[in-house]
Amino acid sequence: MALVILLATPLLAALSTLAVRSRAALLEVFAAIAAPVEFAAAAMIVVDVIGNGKSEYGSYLAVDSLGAVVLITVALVGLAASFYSIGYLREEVRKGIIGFSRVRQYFALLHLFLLAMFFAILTLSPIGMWIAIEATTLSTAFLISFYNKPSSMEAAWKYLIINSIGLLLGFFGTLLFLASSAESGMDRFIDWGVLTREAAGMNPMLAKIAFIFVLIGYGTKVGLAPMHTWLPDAHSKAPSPISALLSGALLNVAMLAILKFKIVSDAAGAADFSRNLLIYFGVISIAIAAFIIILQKNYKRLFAYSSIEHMGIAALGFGFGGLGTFAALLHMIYHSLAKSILFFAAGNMFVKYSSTKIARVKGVLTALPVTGVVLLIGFLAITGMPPFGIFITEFYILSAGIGGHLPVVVGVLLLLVLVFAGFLRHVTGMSFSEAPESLLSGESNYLTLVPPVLLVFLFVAAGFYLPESLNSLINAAAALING
Amino acid sequence: MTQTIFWIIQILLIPVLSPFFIGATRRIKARLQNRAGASSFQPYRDIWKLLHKDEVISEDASWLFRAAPYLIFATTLVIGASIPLMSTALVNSYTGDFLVVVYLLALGTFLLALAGIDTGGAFGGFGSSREMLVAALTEGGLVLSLLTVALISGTTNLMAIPQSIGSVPFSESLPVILAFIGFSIAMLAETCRYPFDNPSTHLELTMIHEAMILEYSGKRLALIEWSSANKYLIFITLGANLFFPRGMADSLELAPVALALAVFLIKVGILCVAVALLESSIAKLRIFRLPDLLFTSFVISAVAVGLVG
Amino acid sequence: MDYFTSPSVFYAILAVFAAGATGALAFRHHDRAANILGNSLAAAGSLAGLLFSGAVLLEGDVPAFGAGSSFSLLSITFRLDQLSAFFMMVICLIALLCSIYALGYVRHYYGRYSVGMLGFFYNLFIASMILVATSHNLLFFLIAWEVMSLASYFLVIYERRESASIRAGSLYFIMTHAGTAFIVFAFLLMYQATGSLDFEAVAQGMAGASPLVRNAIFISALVGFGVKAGIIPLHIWLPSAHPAAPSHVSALMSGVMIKTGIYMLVRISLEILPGPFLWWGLVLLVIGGASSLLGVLYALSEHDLKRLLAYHSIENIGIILLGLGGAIVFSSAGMNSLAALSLAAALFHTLNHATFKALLFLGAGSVIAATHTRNIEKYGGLIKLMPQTALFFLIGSMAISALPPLNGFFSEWLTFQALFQGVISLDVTTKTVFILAVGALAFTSGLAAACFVKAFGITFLARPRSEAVSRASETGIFPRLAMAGLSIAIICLGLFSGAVVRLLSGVGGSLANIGGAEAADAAGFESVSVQNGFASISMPAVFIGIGLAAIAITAVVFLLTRRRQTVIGRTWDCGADLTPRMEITATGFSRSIITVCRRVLRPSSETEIEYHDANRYFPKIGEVTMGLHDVYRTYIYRPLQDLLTLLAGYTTKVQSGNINAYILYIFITLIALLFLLDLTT
Amino acid sequence: MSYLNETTMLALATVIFAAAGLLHFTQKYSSSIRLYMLQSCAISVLLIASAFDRLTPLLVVAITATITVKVLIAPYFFFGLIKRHELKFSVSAYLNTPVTLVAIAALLLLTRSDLFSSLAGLAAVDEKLLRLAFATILISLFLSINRRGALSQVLGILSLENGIVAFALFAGLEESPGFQLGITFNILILVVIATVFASMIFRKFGSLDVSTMKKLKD
Repeated sequence: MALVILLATPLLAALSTLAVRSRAALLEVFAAIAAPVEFAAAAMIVVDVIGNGKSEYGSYLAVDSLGAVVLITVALVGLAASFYSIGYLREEVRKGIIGFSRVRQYFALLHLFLLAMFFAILTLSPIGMWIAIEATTLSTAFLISFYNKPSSMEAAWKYLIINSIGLLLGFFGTLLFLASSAESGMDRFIDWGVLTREAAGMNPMLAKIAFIFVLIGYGTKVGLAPMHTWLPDAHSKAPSPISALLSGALLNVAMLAILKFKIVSDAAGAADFSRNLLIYFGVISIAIAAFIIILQKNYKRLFAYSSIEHMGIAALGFGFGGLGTFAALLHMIYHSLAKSILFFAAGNMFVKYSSTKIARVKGVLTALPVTGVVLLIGFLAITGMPPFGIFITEFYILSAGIGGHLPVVVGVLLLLVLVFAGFLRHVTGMSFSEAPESLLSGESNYLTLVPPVLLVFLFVAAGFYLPESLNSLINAAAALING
Repeated sequence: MTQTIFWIIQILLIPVLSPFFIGATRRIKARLQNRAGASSFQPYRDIWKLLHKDEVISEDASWLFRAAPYLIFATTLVIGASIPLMSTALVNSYTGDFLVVVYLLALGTFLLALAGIDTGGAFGGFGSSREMLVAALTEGGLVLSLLTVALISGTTNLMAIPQSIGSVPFSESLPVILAFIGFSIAMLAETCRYPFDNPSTHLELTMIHEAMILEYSGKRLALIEWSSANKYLIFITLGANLFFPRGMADSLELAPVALALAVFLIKVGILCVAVALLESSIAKLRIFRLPDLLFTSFVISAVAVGLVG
Repeated sequence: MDYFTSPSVFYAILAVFAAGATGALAFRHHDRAANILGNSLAAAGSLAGLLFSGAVLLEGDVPAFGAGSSFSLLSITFRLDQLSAFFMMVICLIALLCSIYALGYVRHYYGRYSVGMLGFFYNLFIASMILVATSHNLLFFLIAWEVMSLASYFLVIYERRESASIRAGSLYFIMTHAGTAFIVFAFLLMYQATGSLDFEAVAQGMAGASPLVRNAIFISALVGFGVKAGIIPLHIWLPSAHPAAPSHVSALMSGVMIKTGIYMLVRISLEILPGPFLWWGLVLLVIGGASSLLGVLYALSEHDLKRLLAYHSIENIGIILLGLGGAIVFSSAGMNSLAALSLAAALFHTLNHATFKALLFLGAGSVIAATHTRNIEKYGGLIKLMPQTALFFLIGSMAISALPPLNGFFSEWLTFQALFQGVISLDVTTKTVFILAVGALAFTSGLAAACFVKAFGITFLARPRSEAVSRASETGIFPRLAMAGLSIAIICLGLFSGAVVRLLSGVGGSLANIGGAEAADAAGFESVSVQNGFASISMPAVFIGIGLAAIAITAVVFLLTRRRQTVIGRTWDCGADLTPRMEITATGFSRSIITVCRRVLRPSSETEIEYHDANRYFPKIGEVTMGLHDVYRTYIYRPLQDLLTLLAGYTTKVQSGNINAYILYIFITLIALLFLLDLTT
Repeated sequence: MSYLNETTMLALATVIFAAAGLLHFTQKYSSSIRLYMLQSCAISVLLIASAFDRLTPLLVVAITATITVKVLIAPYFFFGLIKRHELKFSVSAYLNTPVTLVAIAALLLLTRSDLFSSLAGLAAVDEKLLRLAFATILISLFLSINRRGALSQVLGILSLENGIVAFALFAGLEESPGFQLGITFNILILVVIATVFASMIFRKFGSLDVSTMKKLKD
């Protein structure tokens, strides 16, 4: 039942948002009601999965432990981003940058975006998942072009075209997988379970080709280099809460698709192949992101490249397998939290400084005392400084690879130092310097502060203490992937 | 009882004899230069005279300036009690380690250099600077040359070294000879002799030691002069007894010790002649040539250590 | 006493620091309260830690204790064996006195910077160092290690409105993080070889590891911990980071934090890795010799008091490494008692350096607080304005210059003795390294003495060289108390060196690769003798000897001259009016030594002259800036940075902005993967 | 599929492939759009033929919707776009005609290689058909790379989608009508959004040339 609520709520919220004619407060109310309801539903589903191994509704919707892990991140980031959006948009309206219709458009698309992501996780069909993920592209395209400036148009166009092409390739790969199942019977509803069961009889060569297409296709959405090119543009031009959702939720959903296909292709006897591919893409993503981060001039792009890097690390973990899979899943959760924190901080900085250029932002700690601290913590967290959780997951992932992939581990260790150095340079430049004289110091709006601060607490706590239930959930998910 | 007497002799010998050997060196030098020269006992008179004069102390000087001469003199006394003079049977296992001696000397240099800076004059500072340059670069050669004889005799205790050096056959004495060369260079540097320093100059361009003590007068100058005399004798003694230990007594009987003392005086005398000869025959080196010489000392001593065993 | 060395006491100590940290943070709007709360709790925690670790050293090891965590590889476990207890003792001893100092010292930050934040990170810093020294799980160690780096980073950039502090902090943080990458790699290799991350299990499991793995672990550990310890050429962060922090933090960083690198090098090379290889020790000897010599030479050319002290830390780490390198060589040759001697020397110097370097930094802090400059060319005559600080600084200077009868002399003596043993008992090639190490150590101590004549002389003696300095006044009661405490520690460590050697012999002997050997034949109060009487020394005798001789000669001279007068006069300067500008400068003092070593130091000088007239006959102002070429930056770090920037530039071109190119990437990847598939099957 | 003989199917496949190939060479927007319509018509024939033996009301709706979107709505939007902005000639390509031809030939050859024998093994009818459909996919992708015009890129994507559908049909794959509707809906939205964006790009940048959008670098 929770599954239906989870899908119905954002749909209803989207419809009611569209129905609003003039009262902006109503839009906020809908968002403020929908988000907690979705979160509660998601929580119920996750609890159900922890208890029973899976949670299903009818024969079309179901969540297994792997889906639950991703669902946690989507629901959490969705909740935080919804509330943050309210505060953020108020600031933008106050500054006169946008009007009522844009706010309505924003919230409607936000609800649709969440709906698409929830559906992608919940649906049992590979085709359904494809449709949902393509729907995320379409629903966010207008959010990325939200500010209607030439550069945001550019970002949105690139986002739309590259992702459409990527996803069509992924669709082709999906069809190739389905083709082998289809041989055994027409007109059936083919879900992941069927696909996996029948993959054993699949031609391994075909499975490999199919996996290449799927990996490139969904990898585009995940932001694996060299298909990542849209990501920094889109993340930097979207309003910050949307950037947080893109980085913290959408990338995970796309990764979920890859993982599900990995399970299928592993069953078809292409396990080594898929792992190696994930390692290649992981390393390339980390390397490209690391080098670009050093010279980055724009803080939102900086965070976007960091997302590429972290998706690369997660891919590496899945590629290494074993303990690495567990760590990669946990890494995705931590990354969602940390990256949302950073993008929320970025939003506050953007509201204050009206620029996303690193050189223009000075003295954040003085001008925005809370955001400054959040930014620093986010920076330390995202670059894998202990005592934050990402350090541990990175250590785990590398420890899984040290046996078989020594050069990769060495290279990644050095690249991570590079990322750290780049981040440190940029963040210290923004945080510690003197704020411009003309700037009034002080935070703007409690709604733009509470979500990041709460996430910081949650993140720090999660780095120290992982509840046993969550631990077993992730372990179960890892077991699914490792086969 | 005899032990106590010998210890008193051991402690007093260096301060009592040192002015004489300074005077003797000067006199030999004078004779070599066809001058009559002052008596060998002149330094005693100088010290006595200085002790009976009033003293002028700079208004800028601190307690360090006042205390330094006493402390420096004290270090030479302790060193005097730690080096082999007459009998190898007299052993000081407390302060007899050669590193203690080397570092006590460094302590004296350190205090003197600080005292040189303390008065705020233009001379004291550069004297200290040069002194520390020379002292720092001497250290390597000094430690390694002493290490050579220490390794041969299997102990770093200076008072125990002569015994076994004496029994080294000539065919195996190459390390000892090399070490002696290294030591000699270090000695000349440490005692402010040619070619490092001119002990009798007050020429701004060349002086090292004298520049530091320029502000001293009266009793403190007496102590400083006396200390440097002690230091000179200490080095001569080390050279004589560590590298040419023949003639040292190996018991604490009165007769052999008396004989050993006589031999000791002769050996020291010979070395003083050697120093005087050297000082009369070579020119003082430019300060930036000194490091070459000191590194030579270091290399020779290092080779000597390498040849041991 | 058993109840005192129980885990709960240990937790309580950590809790005190936690209270100090949170207390300071909570009162961050009341500078005074934050100061008192933060620093007095830090002092209390350190005192308790000192007693605790001392009790462990006397009573014996505390076996591993602690709890697991949510993560399978991570366990929050501690173990206090002798080595850990020793380092914890060093940490707590210095932290105690630094905290007392801070009570008075941080007052001058009131209203300028947040004292609460300082207290928070300061407590965190001390606690994390204790965790580093006591953690029993490699992953937990890493966390503590990085928290230590993090806390110290925030302390370095404490004066955050100074851009130099930020730059120094960034360099430090990047270097230490790069070092951590190497440490992580070493730990990963250990994990790979043993399947565990607990020190004990790793140490047992490493027995089966191949020589290649062991060598790889050693090298990466050396690089990783070498960065923290500040060995040359990985030292570049140290001279800028240590001075940037508040002085009591500099004292902790220089005195203690860099020693945590030594701690792990000892632990890895002499306990965790079985049977060290000869070349490890030789490498350490070479690095140690180079670091000590170069460190002191760089110190000589510094005019910034705190940077000068920071370079001396590099020098002293070099000396410690000489001892450690010797210990590894001896251990690899199976000469356990020599290894014990050598290690005792290294550990003793570790302790000694902590005391005198902390004292010197605290003294420097007082001087800087009183004069508001770090440039020693501006100082002078402070011995009259700050007599007690001057005395303490002098004691520290003498100790670091290895002058008897203070503690620095004894540990160098011990190091020398260990190196001598290497010259005696090893084959020709190895022996050569030891001879050179002896030479390096000898020159180092000579140069250190020269450097501290300069540092002390220019700072405290003669006349004040600037207006600001002549208005300086003695520092507060807490700082003086702390410095007095450290001075007493220096004297006592020298005087009671026999007892300390006995203690350290036990610490070293507890390590697997030393196997319980004793460092010294006999180590009592009256004398210490090593290697069957090869050498012996009595620190009390040196002390008393000098004292008695000085008293005697003073008495004699007094009796002889009691009727003579002492007149106060002007310093003679050839009849000219003496001004402070005639005094020797720090630059001038060290210039001759720098000129001698110009091949190594690469001195530079820039001359700028302003003229009165167009023909340039009559100079108005001449200015000569003397410095050193930074060869490490020029030849190592700058090229590396350039290379990375170049690569980054190329990589940036990937993101060309052209959407057609972007689609092409996807297309090429697709085709390439399909071909790859063809190739592999 | 049994309603079509192999020759017809080959002819349809050739039309689909040829349309994709010709899209590379058209100069006018109108002819590009018409080529796409032609391709979509061929797909429609295939779709209807494949569904003929299992017609259900939902399937009819789905197929009708698909055909409507592809053959009518998408071209309608595109024609609207060029009419509104009075566009006539497409923006130039990166490669000139001969080189483009060589590239297409190379891609065609690639699809003939053994590399894809396992792909071709999926064929329900003739593996030549599958290889042609696959070539269409690659060539359409290449179209999006080679052309600077925003509209051409969208046409490339749609042609790519047509290629995939053709491949699926030749391989004997059918999706359930619900999903078919979903996919079609997605395509529709894509067309709408792309047209709106293209229009906005024209307004902001003065042309449909996407290679002028290079502000977002690094």
